[in-house]
Amino acid sequence: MAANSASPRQGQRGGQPILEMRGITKRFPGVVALDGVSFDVRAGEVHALVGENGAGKSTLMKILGGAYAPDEGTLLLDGRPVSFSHPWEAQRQGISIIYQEFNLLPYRTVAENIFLGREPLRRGLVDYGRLHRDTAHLLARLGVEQWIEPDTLVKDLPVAHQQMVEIAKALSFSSKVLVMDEPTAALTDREVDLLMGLVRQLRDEGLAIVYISHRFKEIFAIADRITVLKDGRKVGTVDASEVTPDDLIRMMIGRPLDAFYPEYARPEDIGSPLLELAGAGNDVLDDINLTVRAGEIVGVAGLQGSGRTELLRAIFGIQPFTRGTMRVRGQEVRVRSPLEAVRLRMGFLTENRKEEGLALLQPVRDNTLLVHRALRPLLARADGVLSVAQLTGRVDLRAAGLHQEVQYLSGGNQQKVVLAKWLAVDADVLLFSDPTRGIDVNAKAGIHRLIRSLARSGKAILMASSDLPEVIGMSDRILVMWDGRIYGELPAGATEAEIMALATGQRKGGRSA
Amino acid sequence: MVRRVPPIFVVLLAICVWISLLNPRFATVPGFMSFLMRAAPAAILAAGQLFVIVAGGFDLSVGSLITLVVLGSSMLIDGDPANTAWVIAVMFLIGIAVGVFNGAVTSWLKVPSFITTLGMLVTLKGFALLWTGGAPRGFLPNNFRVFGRNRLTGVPLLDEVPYAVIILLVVAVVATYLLHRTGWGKQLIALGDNPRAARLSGVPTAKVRILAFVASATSAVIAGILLGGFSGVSTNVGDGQELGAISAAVLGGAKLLGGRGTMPGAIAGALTLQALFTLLNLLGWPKPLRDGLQGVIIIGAVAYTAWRERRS
Amino acid sequence: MQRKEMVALVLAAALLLSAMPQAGVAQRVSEFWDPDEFARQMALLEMEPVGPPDKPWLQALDPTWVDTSQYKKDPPWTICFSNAGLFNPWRVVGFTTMQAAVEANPLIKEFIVLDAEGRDEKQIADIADLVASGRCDLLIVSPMTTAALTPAVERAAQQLPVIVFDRGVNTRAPITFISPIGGYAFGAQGARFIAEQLPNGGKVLALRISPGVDVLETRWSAAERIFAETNLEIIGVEFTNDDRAVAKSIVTDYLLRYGQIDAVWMDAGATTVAVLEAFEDLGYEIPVFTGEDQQDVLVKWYEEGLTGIAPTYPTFQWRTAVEAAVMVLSGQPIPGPEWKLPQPTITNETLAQYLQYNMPPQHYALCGCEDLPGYPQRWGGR
Amino acid sequence: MSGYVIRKPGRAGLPPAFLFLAGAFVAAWVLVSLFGRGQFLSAANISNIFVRSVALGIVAVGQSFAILGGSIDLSVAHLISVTAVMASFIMQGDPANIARAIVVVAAIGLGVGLLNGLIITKLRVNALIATLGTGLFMQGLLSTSFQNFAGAVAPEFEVLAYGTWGPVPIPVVVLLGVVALGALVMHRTRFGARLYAVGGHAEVARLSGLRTDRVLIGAHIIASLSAVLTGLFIAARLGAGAPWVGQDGVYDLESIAAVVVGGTALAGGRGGVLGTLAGVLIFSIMDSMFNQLGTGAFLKQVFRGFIIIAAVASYSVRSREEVG
Repeated sequence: MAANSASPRQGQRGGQPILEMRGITKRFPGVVALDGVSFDVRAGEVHALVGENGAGKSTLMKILGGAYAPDEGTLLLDGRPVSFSHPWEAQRQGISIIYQEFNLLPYRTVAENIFLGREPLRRGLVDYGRLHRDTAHLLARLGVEQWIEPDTLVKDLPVAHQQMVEIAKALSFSSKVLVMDEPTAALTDREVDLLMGLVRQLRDEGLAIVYISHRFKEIFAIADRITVLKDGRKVGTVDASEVTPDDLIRMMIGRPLDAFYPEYARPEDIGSPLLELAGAGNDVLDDINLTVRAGEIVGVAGLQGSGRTELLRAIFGIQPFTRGTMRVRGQEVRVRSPLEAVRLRMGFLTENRKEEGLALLQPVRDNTLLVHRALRPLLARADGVLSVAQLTGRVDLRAAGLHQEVQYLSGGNQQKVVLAKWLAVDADVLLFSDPTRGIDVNAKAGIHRLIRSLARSGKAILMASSDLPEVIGMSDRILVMWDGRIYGELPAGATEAEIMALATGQRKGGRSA
Repeated sequence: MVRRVPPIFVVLLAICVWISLLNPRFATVPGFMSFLMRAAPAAILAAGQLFVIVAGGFDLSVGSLITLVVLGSSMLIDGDPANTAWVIAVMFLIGIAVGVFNGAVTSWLKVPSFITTLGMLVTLKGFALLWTGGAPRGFLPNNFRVFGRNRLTGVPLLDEVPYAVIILLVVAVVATYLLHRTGWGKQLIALGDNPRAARLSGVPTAKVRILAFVASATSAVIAGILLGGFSGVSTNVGDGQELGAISAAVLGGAKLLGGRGTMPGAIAGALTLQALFTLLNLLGWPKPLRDGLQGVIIIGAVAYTAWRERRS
Repeated sequence: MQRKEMVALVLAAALLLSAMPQAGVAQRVSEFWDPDEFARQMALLEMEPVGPPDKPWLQALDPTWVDTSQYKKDPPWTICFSNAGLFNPWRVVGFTTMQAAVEANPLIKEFIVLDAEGRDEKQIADIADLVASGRCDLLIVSPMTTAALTPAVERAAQQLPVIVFDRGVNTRAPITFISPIGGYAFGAQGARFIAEQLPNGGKVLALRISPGVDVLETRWSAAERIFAETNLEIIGVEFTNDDRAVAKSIVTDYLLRYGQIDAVWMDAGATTVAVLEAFEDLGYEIPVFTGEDQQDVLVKWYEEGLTGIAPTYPTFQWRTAVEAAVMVLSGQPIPGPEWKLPQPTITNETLAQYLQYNMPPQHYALCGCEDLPGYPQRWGGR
Repeated sequence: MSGYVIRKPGRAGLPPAFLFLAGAFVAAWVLVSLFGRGQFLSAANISNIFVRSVALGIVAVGQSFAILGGSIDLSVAHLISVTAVMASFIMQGDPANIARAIVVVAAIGLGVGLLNGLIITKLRVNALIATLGTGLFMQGLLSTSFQNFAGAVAPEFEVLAYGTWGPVPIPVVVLLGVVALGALVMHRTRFGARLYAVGGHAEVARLSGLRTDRVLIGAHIIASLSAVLTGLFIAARLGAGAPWVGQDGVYDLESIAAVVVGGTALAGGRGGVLGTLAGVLIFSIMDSMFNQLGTGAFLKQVFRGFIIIAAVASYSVRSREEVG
């Protein structure tokens, strides 16, 4: 199908946009997520949407999909103004979206997920035969039929296959507009190629496609136009043929990449090993060997499902290691629960700050002191002696006061509260997983500086991230994972290409500085 | 803690003023004391229930535990005042055991507390009746009943204060301290707000939760002693108390499934329900209609809270 | 803003609460009122029973006899019993007596009991179970509610000899229905006593256990008639659910609302002491009251020199049911289709003879159990 | 990754609760044979076990829908009382009124279900509080208006409770019919698929374009209608309805217990009505067993509570999530 991709694009290029978003503004408590953004897409075109994490891409697409209502601005579909108060309205109008977070029901089958709410009927009842056939058909079209059975429960599928189910689900709508929000985040190169072919095919069939990705390679391979968002504002829309990746980067971050990240560790910063793993593994990880020293930031890169986040969760005792040895500050330890990790003065911060980091209804103060309290006798007085103001000052928290509920803080400030929580107990082995995901650019830089200053102050930091520039910009060493193992190690300043080669299992080993 | 005055206090005050207009005796010290005395078991129970509710759970077993305490006490004491002290101690031990069981099954076997305590509601009532053969046996001597029935005399300014009111006051102060001023209380609220975050912050979730159920069960034992004292032995003394306690906590601004709730609010919620029933009684409402109105009121209170939260 | 909202809400609530009419409390004519039966019971009260004078549970008032020779069967027998439940002390004392009476009789080899836990629905299934088991020589039923159990008892009576006691059924299918004189007599005695004791315009509070049970409904409907003929003021009729805490709260509510109550009429004695305590605890004189033959009532009444009356609904009828079953299976004629047992009334004059300080507070003086094996420990006595 | 668990939808295997059911059955059989009196395996006894299951079974099927959708319905017991009273009050023993009575109580059920659903979805009131509130309200109105058995059902109507169809009691046919219909709706209709989605993850369902509010309201209407059917059955069984029949049967908590013992997750999204049937039958087998063993009702209650906890623990114990 990829063979006839010399497509008749010219005909549609000048065509009317099938979908137009004008002056979209969306505010969340403490942050303007989108500020007057306009965007359009035409039938038979792939329009890439790029921007740093937190630039507003996902919010824009959630508005398009009816999941959020915009505060200002209008949506035009085929030139007619529309407004969606609920996702089903957007769907009915022919807009389908593959969201970044998985939107599948783990305890339902692939087929039931794909045709959720639109199951084929015969005499009023769900026609499981046809449901099965239609699903098989769709999976075949994606070229994944040998891996994914229509009747498998989604929870039993590996992450990459779940992503393919998401794509199949979006395709099943036969919509006019298809939005793909980072569809390749969990895919191997082979699967990415497959997807690219499919996107071209759909485009040629006249679909309007909005394609969101961090990967320039994909963008330049399939996009006709590119719109760049930054800090919730639109920087511009350009023809893909008229720009280079460097141009895009400049548009996205507004300054050269190296100015954006703090300096790497100096040799004098590095101290003794605080965290060591040897031959560690569990049901998803195997043969993990690593050392993190005081003062250094060790990055962990890898595709979704590579074991990158699972590694941190294992170290922190959430899904503990079942074999191998682990040493903290030279002492051999076993960590079977987060409480044990906390007692060893380890800290954990994830991108899911709302699910895993914060008690949203509680004030800044109680969140900051949560770990501190967990380590003290239960009936000890709640306030203790810690100066919360000092801690929040140290992370440069911007809040209306220590009594403000954290649900009303911006993402960056929420993440700072999580950090302050660990500083309160003087944790010196810090595990970060996508620490800046969903945070606006300025706050992001602030958090990066903070992480580096923590390292400087003698903390050992293990940072997993899906954001390659972040891994490259922050890490003093980079571990690359694939299939539950550490596939190689790269020195500071490795290139994206080097990382990806390891992360997709094409190469093994790595290089030293 | 919440800075502004929770609406429940305004409502409570309004109802109390209204009752006083209809029945001036209510506004006198003895009148108000006897109101507090009757509300004390429910208020204590609501205070205990709040520990579990803020942690994201329910304790439906308290009603049956009350029945067990009343029936068991009368069985064991059997009218002999010399037995009262150790029997009360045994009752507290039973309460603690029930609380530990509820909390442990919920934490370690992952049975939702609604189900765990529903099971205990059935089991404890069955056990109490099995023990006594289905009807009250023995009887409660005066030195047991004094807590729920009598008054402390010679109190300056107030003259007479029912023991139940003193106990309520002590429970209220201790419970408020525990929930709002200790690390445990704060961890409990964080656990109810976001269990995953609490666990990842090192909160010993099982221990914290088990203690909440122990607190709730202990409050049921106290309420049982007061109720048994107030009116003597009966087999259905605890029936439905659990729903009353949950309603009271919710009226007081607690959020079901956890993360929000204040002790003064929950106690005020229980007092408000009691005041409302007193008011409706004075207005001549028949009992079934009073219960019916309670239904409307708790829906209204929760809907109002939800609406206010969405708006802000 | 918020304060305004609150005020508006409170005002709206106030309007609503006051405007709400005292809905639905209009008294309907009780479907349980039967003037002929009332007259008959009042007559029975005056009558001398036939039967052994020292065994009131074998006495009968104005009996007619039914022939039971067709049910004669060789012993030993299996007797089955469908019990409505053991939800109050009266039933527990009665059931204990019943079990002891069974044990005392060597001709009964097995006594199968199903407890309906107070649910009509379960008792219907229980009776079906017992009939289907094919093991019962005779079935005793103590029905939960009259109307609901009638069809089940009718069905059972087609296959087995059936004896019903306590609460009745609306059918003549059972061989006999054992009960004391009845609810009209019970209710009327208390009401008449109150009417005699109180001045004109006296305030009376009536407390009932629960609606829908014939033996209780008749008590109130008789009392209601009698009160209607006086100029006493009935300030309320409430259901206590047989719960002392509820009873005490209700009385406290009424005392707060009316400031004075001159008499409390009760359709049973289980909550009597709690009711009297409500007066004590608020510092009121204990008024004229009606009770029953529980020891706690009798003791308080006696020791504090109160003014009261205690009609009884003797627990010895549970023993009568067993004796009747034995008579039927032996082919002896028994009183039927109604077996009216005597129903003594305890008054201030006769009170002393019913006091049994060795028995527990919830023991009924008229248990008819003193000669049975295990007395008094089996009933909780010393 | 060696082979996925393959599940054929629409022909879903028997839920694990049937294992417990089989266990309970065998245990009861053995115990009754050893220590009891009477025949556990007799046709009459088996038939009785089913008849005992009817009232709870029907309402538990409806409760399954509410719980599967991540909600709960505490108002069913009160609705059962309302239905039983209204049905017999309207019928007044006259067969000509049967149709009218059924229409009226069905309309009441529809209204109550709709009201519950609207309060939960539109006013965002926690389902527990919402249905507790509507239940109290209904009971208040009912108990104010009726203090006793009201009217009588028509004798013809009692067929629903006492009739037989060949050797099979009609109530059992009705119960099995309701379960079959419930299973059909749950597993073979779009509504059923949507309900699983809403209960499994409401936000995923919403983003997948489902109108989750409507689905939840639908589930509550089903729960209420099944309560109405139980109310009609009880009225037929007792010959009339009284305002306490629902509460005395504790149909609210018992139906929830039956549903979760049957393997439906209290949080929603997993389970089904077949499991619920198993849960109800387990309770009935216990009733029958304890009857035949001659132990009292109270010991049974003690066991019953533990069985609820143990059954749910067996489903939940491997979960890693925190539960509250």
